[in-house]
Amino acid sequence: MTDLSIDLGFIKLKNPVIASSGTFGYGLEFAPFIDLNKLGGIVVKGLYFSPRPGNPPPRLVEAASGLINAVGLQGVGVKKFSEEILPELRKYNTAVIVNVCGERDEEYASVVEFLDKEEGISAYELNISCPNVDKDGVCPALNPETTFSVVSLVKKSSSRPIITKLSPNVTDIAEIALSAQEAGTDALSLVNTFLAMAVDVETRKPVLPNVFGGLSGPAIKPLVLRMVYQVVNRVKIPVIGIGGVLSAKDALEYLISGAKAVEVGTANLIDPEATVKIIDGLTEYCQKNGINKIESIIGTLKRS
Amino acid sequence: MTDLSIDLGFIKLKNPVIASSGTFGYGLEFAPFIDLNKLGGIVVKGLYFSPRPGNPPPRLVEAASGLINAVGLQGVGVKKFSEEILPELRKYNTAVIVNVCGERDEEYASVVEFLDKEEGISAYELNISCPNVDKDGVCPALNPETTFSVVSLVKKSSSRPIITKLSPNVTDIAEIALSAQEAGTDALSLVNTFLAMAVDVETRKPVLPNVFGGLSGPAIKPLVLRMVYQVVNRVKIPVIGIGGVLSAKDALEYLISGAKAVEVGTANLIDPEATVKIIDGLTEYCQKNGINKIESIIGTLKRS
Amino acid sequence: MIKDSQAQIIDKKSWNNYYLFKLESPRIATQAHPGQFIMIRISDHPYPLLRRPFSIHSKDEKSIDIFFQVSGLGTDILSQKIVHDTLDILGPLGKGFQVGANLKGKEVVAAGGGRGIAPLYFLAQELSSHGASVKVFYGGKSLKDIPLKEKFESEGFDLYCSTDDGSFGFKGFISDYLKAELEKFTPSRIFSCGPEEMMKKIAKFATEKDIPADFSLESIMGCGFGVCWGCVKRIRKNGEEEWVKICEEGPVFSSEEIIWAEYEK
Amino acid sequence: MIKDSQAQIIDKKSWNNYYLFKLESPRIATQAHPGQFIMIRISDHPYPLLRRPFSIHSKDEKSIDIFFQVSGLGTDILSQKIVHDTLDILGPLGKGFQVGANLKGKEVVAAGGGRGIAPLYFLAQELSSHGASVKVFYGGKSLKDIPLKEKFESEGFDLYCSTDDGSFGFKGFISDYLKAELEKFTPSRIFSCGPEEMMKKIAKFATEKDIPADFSLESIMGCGFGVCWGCVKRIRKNGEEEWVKICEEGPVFSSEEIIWAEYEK
Ligand SMILES: Cc1cc2nc3c(=O)[nH]c(=O)nc-3n(C[C@H](O)[C@H](O)[C@H](O)COP(=O)(O)OP(=O)(O)OC[C@H]3O[C@@H](n4cnc5c(N)ncnc54)[C@H](O)[C@@H]3O)c2cc1C
Ligand SMILES: Cc1cc2nc3c(=O)[nH]c(=O)nc-3n(C[C@H](O)[C@H](O)[C@H](O)COP(=O)(O)OP(=O)(O)OC[C@H]3O[C@@H](n4cnc5c(N)ncnc54)[C@H](O)[C@@H]3O)c2cc1C
Ligand SMILES: Cc1cc2nc3c(=O)[nH]c(=O)nc-3n(C[C@H](O)[C@H](O)[C@H](O)COP(=O)(O)O)c2cc1C
Ligand SMILES: Cc1cc2nc3c(=O)[nH]c(=O)nc-3n(C[C@H](O)[C@H](O)[C@H](O)COP(=O)(O)O)c2cc1C
Ligand code: FES
Ligand code: FES
Repeated sequence: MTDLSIDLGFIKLKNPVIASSGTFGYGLEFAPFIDLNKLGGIVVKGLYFSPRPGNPPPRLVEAASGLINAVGLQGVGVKKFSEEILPELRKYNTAVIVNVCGERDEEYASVVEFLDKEEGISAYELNISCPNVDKDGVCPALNPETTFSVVSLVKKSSSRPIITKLSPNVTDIAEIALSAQEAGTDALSLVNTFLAMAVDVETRKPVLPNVFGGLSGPAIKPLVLRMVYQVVNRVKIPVIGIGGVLSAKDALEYLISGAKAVEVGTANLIDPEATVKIIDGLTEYCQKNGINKIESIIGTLKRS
Repeated sequence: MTDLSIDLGFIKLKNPVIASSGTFGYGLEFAPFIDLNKLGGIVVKGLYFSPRPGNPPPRLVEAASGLINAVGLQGVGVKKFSEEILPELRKYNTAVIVNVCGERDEEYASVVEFLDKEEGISAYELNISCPNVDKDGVCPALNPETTFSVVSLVKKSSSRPIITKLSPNVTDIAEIALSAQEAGTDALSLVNTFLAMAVDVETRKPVLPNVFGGLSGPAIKPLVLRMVYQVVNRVKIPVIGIGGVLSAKDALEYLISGAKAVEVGTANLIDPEATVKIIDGLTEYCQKNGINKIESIIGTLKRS
Repeated sequence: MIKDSQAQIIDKKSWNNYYLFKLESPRIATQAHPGQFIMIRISDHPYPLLRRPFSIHSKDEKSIDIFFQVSGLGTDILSQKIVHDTLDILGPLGKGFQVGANLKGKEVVAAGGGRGIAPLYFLAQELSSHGASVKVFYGGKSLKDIPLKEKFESEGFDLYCSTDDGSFGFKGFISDYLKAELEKFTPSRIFSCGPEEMMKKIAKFATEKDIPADFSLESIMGCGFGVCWGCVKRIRKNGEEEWVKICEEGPVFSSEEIIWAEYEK
Repeated sequence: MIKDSQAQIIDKKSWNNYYLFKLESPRIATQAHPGQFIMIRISDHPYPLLRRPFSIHSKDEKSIDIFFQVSGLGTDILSQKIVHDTLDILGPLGKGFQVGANLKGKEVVAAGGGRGIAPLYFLAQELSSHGASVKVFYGGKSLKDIPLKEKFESEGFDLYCSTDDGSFGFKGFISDYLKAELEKFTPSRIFSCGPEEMMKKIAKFATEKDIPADFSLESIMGCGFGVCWGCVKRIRKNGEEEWVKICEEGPVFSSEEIIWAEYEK
């Protein structure tokens, strides 16, 4: 029997495969396709304190092996989430992680304070890295000071572990990671989408009314893998890799490079069974390679 | 007759399609496939002062709609280039641009000083952005000060126009662009490759002995397009877009977003006729849309 | 909502740029209603990346048909698939048209243009089987853009065709033809699918004449099952306007729910 | 060096994982020499992105053959192409084997393993036509991995087969078989293509026995025509070691030029 479980220190996951925010709805939508109990965890769609309208359409445009989205965090807000969705999600035996958003530091704190009263949440993932809210893609995770500020405030306000989700749109992601670590985050997840753009050459307009959107999918994997590797070598806290994980092989690249777990995003849209297939693929790899505990391969990248 | 010519201020190009450095050899290798006289320009492989061995193989690994390379600027050096290659290149009627490399600022300057004595070069492209030389991908273009320093020194040493080639691996590329402009560069080309990585999950080793390499190709286009758009709105000098241009449509996205020209890289490897096909495609687009002068569409992106 | 990763193409027909595929997928067929759609994975590889949505054009016990027009890369690749190839599909998705017993004996209109005709065949059959009398309005640019003409005729539907160039039937847009015909009769309901311009015109005169009308909207879809918030359109719900996921709550909405001003060019 | 974007597959054979395609491309065929290769574009789309290199397996006036093994995504997609499909190819590329008149009447060896046999058929034909007497050593894991056995036999080549599992011929590696046979005769030259381990062993005993030997190397290729510096291997040239582009100056190098220490696992 292969042991796929992962100990993040503050939570133990059944396996290192977590569904990523914004690509897995509130989780329940996947119940017709897969057994949610099989997942390492579920990060639900980003929540602001109040319901949020999101951006005008078109919100999506396909790129080469990638997807550019400008959804802009449309969501139901904490109240409806707690009353209508969380009770359903609680029925499943998997780690539920809430992706927390805010326009100012205080809003992040108030989301966390509100949800702290509810049962059935394993951790918060601080979304300080969404490129689709501010017109120019600006977000707290672009800067070590603003990162420190929001993370330390939320950490104070929360009784639960905090995972800080970083942005790839920076020169030195390890610097931001260290700043989040210093501010007390329990883990890091990297990354959110890459600031991107597409032009319709017939109308000569940006395809997305927002001009910019965030690129996700296989196209970004080589870049994120590099970032994960850069960060794990600098921080002490667990790192979760997010970007272009479509297969067990992709997940393994992240684990071997030092990520303790991965989040699966765009793959869910293409194949609602993706997470479960990746989990099965990890078991297969371990069995083929005589690995009893998947934790034993984390960060084992050999340097020649 | 469609006029595809582009005036960069310091040179006039036949058309906005330039072959990019490192993917077009020294140019002559393409003569069996295409008429080099048709090109807007050719940027030759990066040149250090002395011949340079480059990195150990494997140097390439394919990614989703992209290529990761760690060639590491293997090249013949200025002497052999001037004696053996430039005389051949001079026979063609296209702008020859030399991609200039250096380990320190002074080496960039000495390459330029050496080449200044030779006829038949239209401009220098300062490669301050190669991620494959330093082990951690560090290069002058990651920082406004180091950018300023090398650009201003080379500008002083050169009798020819300077195009500074920027790195995408930064938080705020416009900041670096402004710094290069202040240092006196005549134009900007963006971008060089994105710092990337791939892991062989069977051997658990990095695929590239260098660990990191640079990602190019269609995968990066949405990111570079965004950067070009961010930069053209901030600088006064011409900007050349480089990244994932495979078709006339890709080139048009850049031109409409404000680039005065594009460089075509990885596409040359896949299809040695790529540049010429793109030029033909631009003519076709102009004819279909009643555009007499391609310059008239540059930077015409409509904001609704 | 079922994932069938092995739906075999058991029949294929084509006319120029238009294709009709019969896909064997008994479980999806059983559940399908008119106006619902499926999401098809075009490639095993991440290019093109996203699935593409197609209306259910008709069904029998064990299979569903799709009717599509090549509009870009994905539909181009799809059009090259051959009989015996299998497709990975999700469906049936969305809510579809409301076809109730209340339409029994009533006169109704199904109006479609171009590829928008796709869901209306299934709808027209279902309406007939509920005892409604259906007039089908079918428009295209030219005769070659109304390839399902014979199919509707042979099924005995009351068919009204138009072509923009006058190569067959009424010369002009199908919306204009319908508008003209509405001088002669007043249907209980209009169902429509097609280009936004066409639907907008129909909505306008349907509202003026107080005829209830339902429209099937299109949108770029990331998932098709409500998890990405990519496909929204502005919809009026309980008096408020909001961005509604058309994959989940649509793709069919009534004339009053749709904010037609959104479709200004 | 020609780009032929319309090389039609005019014949296709397959054995398990191995495929033989005949590609109509008269201009490339005319110029081709043994040991040269072509670069094939696998997809019209950027996935997979790069062309893939394949040795020229044989030729006639108007066509060339390739023989390949499915080793990954690109070769998998390629293997699904059918007769009448066209491929976009570049070739002939590289320098290939030196087959001179000086080998007339001499005994030579062509030794290949797995897909490495591909260029040796063309080579053996050419050597024969230059009057050399060729012994072909052909190894594979198992009988099913030496599908060209009959082809070499029917052409009258002196064929020596080995399989790792002993299912046919000599039991063991082809390099061991060749080594054993070299007790009985001494060829003027050895030509070889196959796994690095195999070529390394052959180089070792060829050097010990002072038999000149040439090897065809493989490498990941970005372009195949010398412009990307992606395919280099460490090569001894005029006494100096440097990274040499194998697409341009190879893929064939002599035993002394190759730095065998580079191929340690
Ligand atoms: C609910 C629904 C049902 C549909 N049913 C049918 C049908 O039965 N028959 C049919 O021919 N078409 C149908 N469509 C449209 C069809 O999905 C698109 O034509 C197809 O996705 C285009 O994919 P492509 O890769 O060929 O084009 P692309 O190369 O992706 O794009 C080409 C053009 O099509 C547009 N487009 C891309 N995706 C969509 C999309 N999801 N919806 C609308 N336009 C899009 C693009 O903006 C672009 O202008 C339906 C769309 C929806 C939303
Ligand atoms: C000059 C030359 C001639 C060749 N001739 C033949 C031939 O005649 N028949 C034949 O079957 N094969 C030949 N090969 C090998 C063939 O090119 C590779 O098997 C093929 O490119 C793999 O592509 P893929 O997409 O299937 O595999 P991928 O999915 O890209 O990779 C699968 C495995 O193949 C390796 N690989 C990828 N590209 C190459 C490459 N260019 N060369 C070697 N290994 C590679 C990868 O590292 C990986 O281990 C030749 C290679 C070279 C360099
Ligand atoms: C449609 C869409 C919506 C997203 N919404 C959110 C969100 O609400 N909160 C968040 O932190 N990340 C969001 N993301 C980012 C993903 O969680 C993930 O970080 C990113 O897509 C990269 O992973 P991938 O390549 O596997 O998709 C969204 C991504 C997509 C494609
Ligand atoms: C194999 C390879 C070698 C390269 N060598 C150089 C170089 O010598 N100098 C340089 O400035 N850029 C070099 N580049 C970067 C390209 O010029 C270009 O900036 C990059 O590939 C992005 O464009 P593309 O997506 O069109 O390939 C190289 C790129 C590749 C793929
Ligand atoms: S397409 Fe994803 S929510 Fe509608
Ligand atoms: S493959 Fe590009 S130089 Fe050899």
